Amino acid sequence: MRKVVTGLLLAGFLFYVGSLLAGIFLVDAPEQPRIVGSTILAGAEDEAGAANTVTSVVVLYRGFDTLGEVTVLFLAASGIALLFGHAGKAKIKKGNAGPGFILRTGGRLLYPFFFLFGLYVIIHGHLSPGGGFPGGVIVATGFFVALLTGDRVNIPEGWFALCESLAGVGFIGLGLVGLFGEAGSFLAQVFPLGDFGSLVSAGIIPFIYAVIGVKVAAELSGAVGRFYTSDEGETL
Amino acid sequence: MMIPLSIHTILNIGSFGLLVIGLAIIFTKRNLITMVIGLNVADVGANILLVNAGFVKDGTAPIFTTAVGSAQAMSDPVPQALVLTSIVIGFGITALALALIVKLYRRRTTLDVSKIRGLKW
Amino acid sequence: MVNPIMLILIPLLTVFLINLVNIKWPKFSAGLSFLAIALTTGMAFTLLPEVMQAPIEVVIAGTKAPIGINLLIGPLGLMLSLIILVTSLLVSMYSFSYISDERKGMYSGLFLLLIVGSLGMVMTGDIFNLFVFFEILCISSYILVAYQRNEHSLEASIKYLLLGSIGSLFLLISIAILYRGLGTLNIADIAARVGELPPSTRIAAAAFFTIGIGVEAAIFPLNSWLPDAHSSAPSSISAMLSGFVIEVALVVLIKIVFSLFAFAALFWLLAVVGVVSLLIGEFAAYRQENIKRMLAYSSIGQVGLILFALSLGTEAATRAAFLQIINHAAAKSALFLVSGYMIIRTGSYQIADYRGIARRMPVSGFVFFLAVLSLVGVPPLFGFFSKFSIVMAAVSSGSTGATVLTGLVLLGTVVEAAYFIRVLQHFYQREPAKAVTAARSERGAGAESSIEAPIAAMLPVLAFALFLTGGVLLLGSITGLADAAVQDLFARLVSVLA
Amino acid sequence: MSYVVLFLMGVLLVAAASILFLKTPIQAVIVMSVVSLMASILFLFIAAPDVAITEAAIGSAMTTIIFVIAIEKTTGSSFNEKGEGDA
Repeated sequence: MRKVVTGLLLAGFLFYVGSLLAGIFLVDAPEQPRIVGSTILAGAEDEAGAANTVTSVVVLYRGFDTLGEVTVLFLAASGIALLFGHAGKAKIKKGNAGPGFILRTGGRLLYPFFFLFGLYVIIHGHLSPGGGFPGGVIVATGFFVALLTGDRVNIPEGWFALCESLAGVGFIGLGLVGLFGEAGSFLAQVFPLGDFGSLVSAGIIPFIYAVIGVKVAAELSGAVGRFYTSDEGETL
Repeated sequence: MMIPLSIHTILNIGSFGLLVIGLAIIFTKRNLITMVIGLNVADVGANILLVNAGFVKDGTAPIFTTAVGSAQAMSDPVPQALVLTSIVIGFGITALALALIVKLYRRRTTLDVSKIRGLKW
Repeated sequence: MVNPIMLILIPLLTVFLINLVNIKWPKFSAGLSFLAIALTTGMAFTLLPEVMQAPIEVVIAGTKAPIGINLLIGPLGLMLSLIILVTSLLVSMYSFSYISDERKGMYSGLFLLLIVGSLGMVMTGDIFNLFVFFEILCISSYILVAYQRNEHSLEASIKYLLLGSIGSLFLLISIAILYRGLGTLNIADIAARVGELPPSTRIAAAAFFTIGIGVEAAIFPLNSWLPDAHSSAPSSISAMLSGFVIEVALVVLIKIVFSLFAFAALFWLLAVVGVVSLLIGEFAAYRQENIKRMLAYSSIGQVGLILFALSLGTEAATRAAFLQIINHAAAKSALFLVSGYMIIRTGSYQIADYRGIARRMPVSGFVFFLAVLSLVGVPPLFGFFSKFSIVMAAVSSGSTGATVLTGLVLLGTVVEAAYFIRVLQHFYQREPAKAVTAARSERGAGAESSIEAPIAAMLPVLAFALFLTGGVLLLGSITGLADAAVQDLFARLVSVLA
Repeated sequence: MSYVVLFLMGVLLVAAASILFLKTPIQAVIVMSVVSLMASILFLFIAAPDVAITEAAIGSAMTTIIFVIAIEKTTGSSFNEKGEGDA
């Protein structure tokens, strides 16, 4: 009986929400981006200087959001650290043969390429899709592969913390260059723009994205590694 | 009423469907990990909705290349940047939730919400 | 001139530095975070004269408002920032001795991030930026609630996290709807053009937004996480969460409702919801045996009262609500901080185990007494002026509905007084409970000696108590700031829609 | 083009709905990663390659990794419920 009543109430609620939302969902898309989007697209070459406008939005126009976003990842990483304490060692469990030959060899072959590809994605963030976040994640995945195959058993927590902190300070520092420089606003585009569409261009954007990439890679590697290796609960 | 089935409409309705399914998973499943999965599914729905807010008819990716001139309309880059943020935040929440759940499992040895008194709601 | 963005950047920079310091010298992190908060508080005070003249707009990334992100610090934002900073300055002082385990380095960082999230929420002028800072605030509170890592705190944190994530999902949907309709994210810009939206879109956005922030603001059906979360967090964190976090979420909700979704029906709905939360919170608090749960339920009640006053939509009521926020921040923080050391000393959460504790913790007992009087609204104390002006404003607003709701508010106050008096009776009883006689301080003296909290923890508590008694003398300047904040809020209200 | 999106959206919805009927978390995680991957392809089709690559890296890869670790830690094994090991 309770289920039926709940179901009816839910159906009524959904119908109401649906009728409200129909006006939003059944409209067609515009031909051009709205005012904010168009302004950003129009100013891509002269203002931000990045061929990938999503990157210039992420790093420059909405860079403050990105600072917050990096902080959220930092929070998640420190939450895991707080809950699990220090990382243990990646060790092979009882009754398990450990990584097999194929995984081990394949992993050893692969993870340098993970790092390389991650770096590529980070560096080309202002030109092509990608950038600090996916690139950092790819690097972290490479680290995890190394951990899985048993090539790395220790998690260099001190180094990760160092990278995290320096990258965070670097991000804010690059922003402050704008604040105390001529532009007078946080995260302003202060460096020369360079050739539009070439690797060395877009002024401050590649630097910030590189810093983000380092930070994301360090945080995720640390967090996932710590999550994977914490063995406090084996004895329950 | 005939609904024009443009890409935009499909995505709007579909993303709302994903949201509803995600919330349904959260409210009907009793395993904590599955509930977090529901959160992720709903998150995907919200992200599609948000990307779709910047959808432009026949728009190309908002990246300037030498091949394509500026003749064709480009999609709005702002919602795409917002979605990047939201994906990362979603990951952060997921990671934290799983860490909490694993920690709780070590105390309670169960993941069933109905067996955990403090989690009844 | 200080750039207001430094208020956010200094704590954030300190978080990263603390992470660095933690590798080798974790014991310095608490001092570092205290210094950062003190510096930020000083900066916020220096901004005061300027903000009273005109709101400061901070442009980020050198792009004007609708394109990029901006911060907008008016009297409202600065008043809330000051509440946040002063409360957390005192609480961080208390934490020096209260948090003493090996993870205190991480505690300091998370504590600062909680402040960063709240400050960002009250200062930002961009709706997506609001979402990001909201997430920082939420996630740091999830972690801090689970700080003690026992079953209760983990369960409370998971529950809070699941509900809070659904809330932020709804917030995101609301942002998507607004962006789809208007193509902009700047709050002032949306407010100027929100009339272009069809009514159904506007209602949908308002509903999603209210539910989204409502989870964090603990308004009535969405507050089931609060008693668990606030009672299982460390007491210093409970003081922060109850003292300003819910209020910040509430004021941000009201600010957005004022500027974007000013429907008369929504105001009425919020007023009724506020009174319902008040009654439910106070009656539930009456039945609690656990002191922290009691305080947490009392917070639900107080937040309901503030929500009621804010959604009356008159200037007098709003000013009264701001005064009540200040009163609640000081009084509830003091209560939680005092109960923190009572719990440590007696090892119990049960009110019954505190019989006669005031004899062995005289200062704590007296501060508890003062804070309770101020929270209930007894004349010479600060709380009297705020509560009295809420009631006066509600009655003088003229409508029958508001008067009926005011009657219910008074009923809630009576219940509140009843359960607090019961607690005080326990405190001042002659026969001490077993837990009290067995209690020892760090110095380990005999059964008759004082088991008062260490002096570093008592100073901030005394500061709160001093404010509650002497705050009346400052009432002039506080009311001046609150008046400016009311003007700031009402300048956003273009017209109330029927 | 419209049909591709319709097809992908259909797959997404069916996959997501099937989670409601799956018994164990590990099955749900596999399906969730399918949902994520499909969403990533969908993003590619609606002119959002940046979102697509991020969703693939974070939503599909990293999230699945931590889910599998969490399930392994809560059941003792990632491949069956009784914890008999997966060697």
